[in-house]
Amino acid sequence: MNPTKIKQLFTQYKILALLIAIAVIWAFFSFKTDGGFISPRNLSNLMRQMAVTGVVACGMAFVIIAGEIDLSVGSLLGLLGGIAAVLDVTHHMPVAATIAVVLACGLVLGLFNGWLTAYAGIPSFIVGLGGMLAYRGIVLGVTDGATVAPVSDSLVQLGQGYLPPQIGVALGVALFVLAAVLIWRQRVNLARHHLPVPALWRHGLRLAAIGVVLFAFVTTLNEYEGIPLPVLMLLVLLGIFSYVATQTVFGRRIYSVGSNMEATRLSGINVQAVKLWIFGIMGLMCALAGLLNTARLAAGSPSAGTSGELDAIAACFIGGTSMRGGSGTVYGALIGALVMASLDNGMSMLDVDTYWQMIVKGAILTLAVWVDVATRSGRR
Amino acid sequence: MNPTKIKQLFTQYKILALLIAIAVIWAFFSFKTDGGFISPRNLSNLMRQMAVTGVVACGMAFVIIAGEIDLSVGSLLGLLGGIAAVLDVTHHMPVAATIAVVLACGLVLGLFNGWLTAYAGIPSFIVGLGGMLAYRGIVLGVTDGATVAPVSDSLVQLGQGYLPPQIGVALGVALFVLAAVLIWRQRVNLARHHLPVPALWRHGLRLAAIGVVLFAFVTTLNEYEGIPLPVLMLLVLLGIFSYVATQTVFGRRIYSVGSNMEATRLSGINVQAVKLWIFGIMGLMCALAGLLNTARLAAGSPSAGTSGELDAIAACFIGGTSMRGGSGTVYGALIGALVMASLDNGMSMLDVDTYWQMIVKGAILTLAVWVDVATRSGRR
Amino acid sequence: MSGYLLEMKDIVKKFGGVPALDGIDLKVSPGECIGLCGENGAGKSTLMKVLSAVYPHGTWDGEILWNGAPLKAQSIRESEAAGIVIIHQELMLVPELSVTENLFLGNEITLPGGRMNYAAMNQRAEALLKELKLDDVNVVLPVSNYGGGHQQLIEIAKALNKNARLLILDEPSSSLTAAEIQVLLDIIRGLKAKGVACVYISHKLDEVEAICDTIVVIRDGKHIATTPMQQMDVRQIIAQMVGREMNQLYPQLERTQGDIAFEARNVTCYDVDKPERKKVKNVSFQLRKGEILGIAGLVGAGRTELVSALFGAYPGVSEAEVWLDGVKIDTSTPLKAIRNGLALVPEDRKQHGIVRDLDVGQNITLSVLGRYSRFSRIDREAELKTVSEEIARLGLKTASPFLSITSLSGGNQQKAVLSKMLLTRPKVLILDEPTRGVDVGAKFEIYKLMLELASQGMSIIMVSSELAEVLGVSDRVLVMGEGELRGDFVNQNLTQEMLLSAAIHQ
Amino acid sequence: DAKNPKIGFSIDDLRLERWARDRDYFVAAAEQQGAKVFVQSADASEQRQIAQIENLISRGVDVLVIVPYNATVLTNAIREAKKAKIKVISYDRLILNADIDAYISFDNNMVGQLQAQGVLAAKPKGNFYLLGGAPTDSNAKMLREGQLKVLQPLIDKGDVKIVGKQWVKDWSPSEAMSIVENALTANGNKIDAVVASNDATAGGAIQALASQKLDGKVAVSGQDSDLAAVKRVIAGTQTLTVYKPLKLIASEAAKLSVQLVRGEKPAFNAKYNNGFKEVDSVFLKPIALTKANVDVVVKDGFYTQAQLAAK
Ligand SMILES: Nc1ncnc2c1ncn2[C@@H]1O[C@H](COP(=O)(O)OP(=O)(O)OP(=O)(O)O)[C@@H](O)[C@H]1O
Ligand SMILES: Nc1ncnc2c1ncn2[C@@H]1O[C@H](COP(=O)(O)OP(=O)(O)OP(=O)(O)O)[C@@H](O)[C@H]1O
Ligand SMILES: O[C@@H]1[C@@H](O)[C@H](O)OC[C@H]1O
Ligand SMILES: [Mg+2]
Ligand SMILES: [Mg+2]
Repeated sequence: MNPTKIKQLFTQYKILALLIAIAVIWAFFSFKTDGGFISPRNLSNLMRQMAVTGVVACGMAFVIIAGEIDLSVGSLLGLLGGIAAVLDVTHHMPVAATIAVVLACGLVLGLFNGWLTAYAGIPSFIVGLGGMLAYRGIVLGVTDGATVAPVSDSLVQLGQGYLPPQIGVALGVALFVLAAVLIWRQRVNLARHHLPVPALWRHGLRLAAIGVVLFAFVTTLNEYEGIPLPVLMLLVLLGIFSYVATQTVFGRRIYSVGSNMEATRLSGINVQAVKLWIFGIMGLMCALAGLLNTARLAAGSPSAGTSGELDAIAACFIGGTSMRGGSGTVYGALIGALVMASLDNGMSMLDVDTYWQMIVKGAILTLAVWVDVATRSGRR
Repeated sequence: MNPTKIKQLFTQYKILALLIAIAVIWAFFSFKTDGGFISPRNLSNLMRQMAVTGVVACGMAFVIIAGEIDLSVGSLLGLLGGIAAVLDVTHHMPVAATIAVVLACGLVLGLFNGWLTAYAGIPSFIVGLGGMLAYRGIVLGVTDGATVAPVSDSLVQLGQGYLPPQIGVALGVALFVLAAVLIWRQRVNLARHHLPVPALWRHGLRLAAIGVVLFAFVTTLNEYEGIPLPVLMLLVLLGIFSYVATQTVFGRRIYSVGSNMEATRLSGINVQAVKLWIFGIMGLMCALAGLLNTARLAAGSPSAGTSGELDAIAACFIGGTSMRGGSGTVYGALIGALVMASLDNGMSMLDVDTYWQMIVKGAILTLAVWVDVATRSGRR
Repeated sequence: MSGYLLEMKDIVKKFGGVPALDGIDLKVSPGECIGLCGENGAGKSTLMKVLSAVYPHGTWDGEILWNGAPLKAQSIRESEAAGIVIIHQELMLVPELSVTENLFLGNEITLPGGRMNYAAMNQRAEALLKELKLDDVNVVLPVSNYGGGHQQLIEIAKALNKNARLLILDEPSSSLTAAEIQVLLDIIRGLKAKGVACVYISHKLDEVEAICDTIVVIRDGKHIATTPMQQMDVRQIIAQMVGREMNQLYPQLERTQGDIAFEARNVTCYDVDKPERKKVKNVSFQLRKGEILGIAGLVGAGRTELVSALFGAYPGVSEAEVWLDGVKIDTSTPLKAIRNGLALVPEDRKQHGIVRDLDVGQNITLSVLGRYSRFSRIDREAELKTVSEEIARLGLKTASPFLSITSLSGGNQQKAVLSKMLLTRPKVLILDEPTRGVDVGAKFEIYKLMLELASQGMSIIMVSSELAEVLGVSDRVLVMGEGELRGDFVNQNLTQEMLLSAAIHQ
Repeated sequence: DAKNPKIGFSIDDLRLERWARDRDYFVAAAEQQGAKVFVQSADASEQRQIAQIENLISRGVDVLVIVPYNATVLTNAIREAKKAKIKVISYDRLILNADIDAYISFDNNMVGQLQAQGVLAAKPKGNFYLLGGAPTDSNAKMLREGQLKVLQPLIDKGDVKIVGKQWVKDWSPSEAMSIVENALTANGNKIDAVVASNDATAGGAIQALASQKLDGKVAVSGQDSDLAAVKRVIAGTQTLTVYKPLKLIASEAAKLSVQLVRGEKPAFNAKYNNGFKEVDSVFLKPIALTKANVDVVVKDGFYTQAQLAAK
């Protein structure tokens, strides 16, 4: 294949560069740790470690696609996690009630951020900056600066529980069938609109690849303890968010607002309401992430989530979401989160000095995006 | 005055809202501390406390006006401050040489950031995120995690020294004369081009206001120990940056690149070179800020400058720099830095709980920008 | 009941205290087509934005009666609900969304649960585009796949998709070619027959003449005249617009041409997204000193790509060999191209022409600022002097050089961009659609300027979709089709039909 | 395995000077015992610390030695470790609410007392400012308790007035500096002593005092005997620093780890309740270091004379 062809390939499958990056990173670490890196246990760890960032990244992807940014999410997740801990530890609320209250708080606070951005007209960067301080302050106030612990077991389960292996297998099979159906429908649709339909073997190959990944995913995790609940949650969110983004009116409006807000407004769409709800969803995701985090820490810590916004934003950008809004995908963001978690995990397994870890991570972040930029076809 | 008139006034003098905000904040704190807040000594403190952020904000203003962002500045200033400390403490370099070396390093690292953004085409957000990690890693490597102290007296002087009172007075007078000359020249120019010249009393009033502020500034600081060197440095930078922004070809290009990069490129301007140098200047400012910080702490601390980027960015936005690039001023950024430093200082004088401090600061940030947004005349 | 569908009475709209509309009246009956005419900046678009609630009720003074009842729409949604649909002067499409999604933006057909009913929408979209004879557009592809002309038609389709009782078309044809304009006019005729009223704004007055029943002329925000079309012709419209008689549309100037000055060899451009596809295929041509070369072709023929490749501005991969005065020159970036004597006035003024945050004067001197500076310090005096001269030379209408460029009307913005490039004193000036959206008076000025420059020895390349204009000012005409050069004519006894058939046939 | 145990050492934050030394001493001592050490630093982030502990577990270490950033959030991570039959030692800072096998530290309450006593020796009465440690650090609370134990009687008597107290996030010097600057202003410089909880924060405080030319006039405490701090003690700008022989704690901890793995019985000298159980503990004795006895650190081999003399 000549360079132009390769470039074309990368342009067409934007995610390819990232997948290759992950493959290289994983191969490297596995080699260096004598396979320790890809041991079921470590992969299970790795995915649980990325769950909190992943959940936030889902919401952040929408925010960024809509041309905004939210810097308050780290503090907000800290606050909501703190509230969860206080409700659980201090008020002994049943877990279901705790979850409901926290989600409601998340939604309200998210909508408040959204209102400030969309209706009061304050740039979201500032709203985020203000929220970052204010919400962190409220956490400190709510928890009185102390870590709230110990959290009840049923809440902890949320972060540390596993899906029974059989259900995991069933899930894997169901996902494979779903993928097959979707690919089939795509072929039918392409044909109907007289667009070139890729050769059958191509799609077959893709489906096979999906099958292999799913199989590896389920069996590996089952070999340890099963699919961790946070990872399951991430999968469910991925499904919901991808569906909303590609199939619903609301989802399409997110892209439209981010791509050309003026045109969207002039098409009679209430862009303010769209933005409001995007931030509302972001708030919900912060609530989920906060719950997960508290469950994982088994405590509500006043510093939880610090600089979580940067991780989520970086995940989105690494995953190909455009800085200018209007384009991006949720799965990209999750893969971005996976890249970063892999780096953290791998280097910590290799016992690299912290300062080297930071240098390497910084360098790889930049490099990953650079590869992405450079392989996209010849735009200057 | 009817609302429209007031709006017009605010639109015309964008900085007015901010100045009023500062006045309100100062009045409030002075009242609460029985005048302690506006004591010469505290004002001197206040300004020294804002110096590091202010220096970074100067550079950041250019970066943001050019439509980019730099998240690495906190770590970079930590690194450069660390280098300064090591050169001074471990290698006993003369101060002048230390300064020269650190400035050179700052320039080189800044240009490197710029090269990645402008020539390698990596979005500056990512370059900054990577740099934030990598530079902090290098600081840790360079200082081996230890605080490097004690820094030599001559370096400390840079952060803690004062200008002799007489020179301060002379400076004040010189600035006043300069202002008078500039206003006069503006009038002459307007008249020559048959453009409406504002009534003499308006300009007179403005000059009088400048005079009063300068007088208050110099006498207040002299009443304590004189103008602090870091504050002097800030003034000099303000002068240089404002001059560059408004009077030079390079400055004009910064605005042009930020406002419409494509059109600027098509006008035959080397936009990449412009960006490169903007980041170079940012690096220089980080070097200055790092030196100041090390001088102030009399030590190179591996955690110096952490989250300094957020302060600088917030200062720019509070000061009216547009998020989308293309407009903004350096004096606005400095006033923004002053607003934040005032809040920090005032609340810590009142011994407000940390969490209240954060909440209030977050709220006021948002509020300040909201007032700014709301008073600008209706967008439609 | 007055029988009018719409009555606008005494509309006043101010921007920062300055009136853009100063007491305008407009009456429209069902099935009537109003031609709204006026120079650039007269207030046409502003009036229509008032009507369509882009500027909501309360941000302007006056009264709007809709079917005899007051209309106080607060949002575009409300005015659309009443049946007022507008096609904006600036393209208002969302590049990342598909053609279908754009056509239905704000109007989506949904399944239960807010799901997009793509099947239904795609079908309807295809039908709509067929009506507009846009068979080559694939409705499921992103709209950014299509060029300016197609996008404009898609924009029109989007408006047709809404149930309009009054359709406002604000310069719908600025990037359409003759054939497409005919389709558009036919569609408007069909709508009129169904009782739909129209307001048609265009600087191409022959279209106005062809389709409108009544001509409303405004100047400087004031109402000048309302006249039935039967009592008017194009000349009279122009006279009302500019306030004086204009007896010719294309200026004449005796000129002589020199030797070959400029040569482009083997220009090839590859598609940005599909690098294997060529958008311009091996085009070569020559240009004499003092010659004006028109480049005509259907929309999407690759003319913009050709000229941007010559100027080093093509966003994708391109190859070009450029010779000036017998020397091969490097034009791989706009900077080098300008240094070597080329200048390009781009097609897309908003994206590639003006710099929004700079004022009029600063826009004009952007390319040559170095000339007015010593040690990088700008000599404001010298700069302002040049700016004033330029404003006078081009007849650029602005209250002051310190106004924001965005406050100028489109035609005047165009002049500012032109002036910016002229200041670089190019040997070869490339103009891509230089008069798009420019009023007749200003067009005349621009043509005159081109002729003067040519007579002083400048070579000019003008890309234009208006065949009349190409024939009116060029010495020679190149015709492009599907990225190829399909004809090279000396402009003598040349007709629009000859150019068209060259563009279509191999 | 028991002969060459693998030790995971998870440190809060290498940006604080003392931990780098702890690491070096610990690694040296452990390797002498035939063990291999994997070191991780969490840079003051609890999420990262948990992830790193998990990673250490999956690498199959035999024993974990942890300096927690946040004492309260490691319950799950430690439960995982226990499931994998890994011994856990809490190093210097006590991990709360978790099933740990041992706690080794200096008596932090005692450190606090030494700090207060040292300051009182220089300023028996007057206005005192309490500059606390990181609010996430369990030691910070213990230190404050110790300080108050000494100060409270004098406060009640009216000899000592507390004019303010703040915690300093992540033990950050620059934050300490601003706090003290503003405290000085608010009190019109009428502060006689700053009870700083460690040397990093003391450094910030002294810099704030220096700009008021009060350095050396106001009593300031500290701990860790950071090089910079010892130099300040010699120069007279810091009243005392509490010297905690890091080599001792590090080598004791290394010994302890190896013993636990080998199933030997370590010599504990106390029990301490961490909210989950009575933890077997080893407490070491801190030493107050003033100008008078500063040579202790040299005798101990903690610093060389040349290091202290270097300007
Ligand atoms: N948002 C705005 N702010 C300030 N002035 C404006 C604004 N919009 C339009 N104007 C001014 O109002 C006047 C009328 O502009 P308008 O766009 O209606 O002209 P037009 O007749 O549509 O011209 P063209 O033929 O060039 O499209 C112009 O002088 C323009 O500068
Ligand atoms: N600046 C640009 N950046 C990216 N793509 C562009 C740009 N300009 C034009 N295109 C693409 O070029 C294609 C054709 O555009 P357009 O219809 O303007 O064609 P053209 O060749 O310029 O037509 P004409 O011959 O009418 O000038 C479209 O696919 C459009 O997206
Ligand atoms: O030695 C101190 C330690 O005990 C504490 O936990 O953290 C700060 C250090 O200075
Ligand atoms: Mg218009
Ligand atoms: Mg074109």
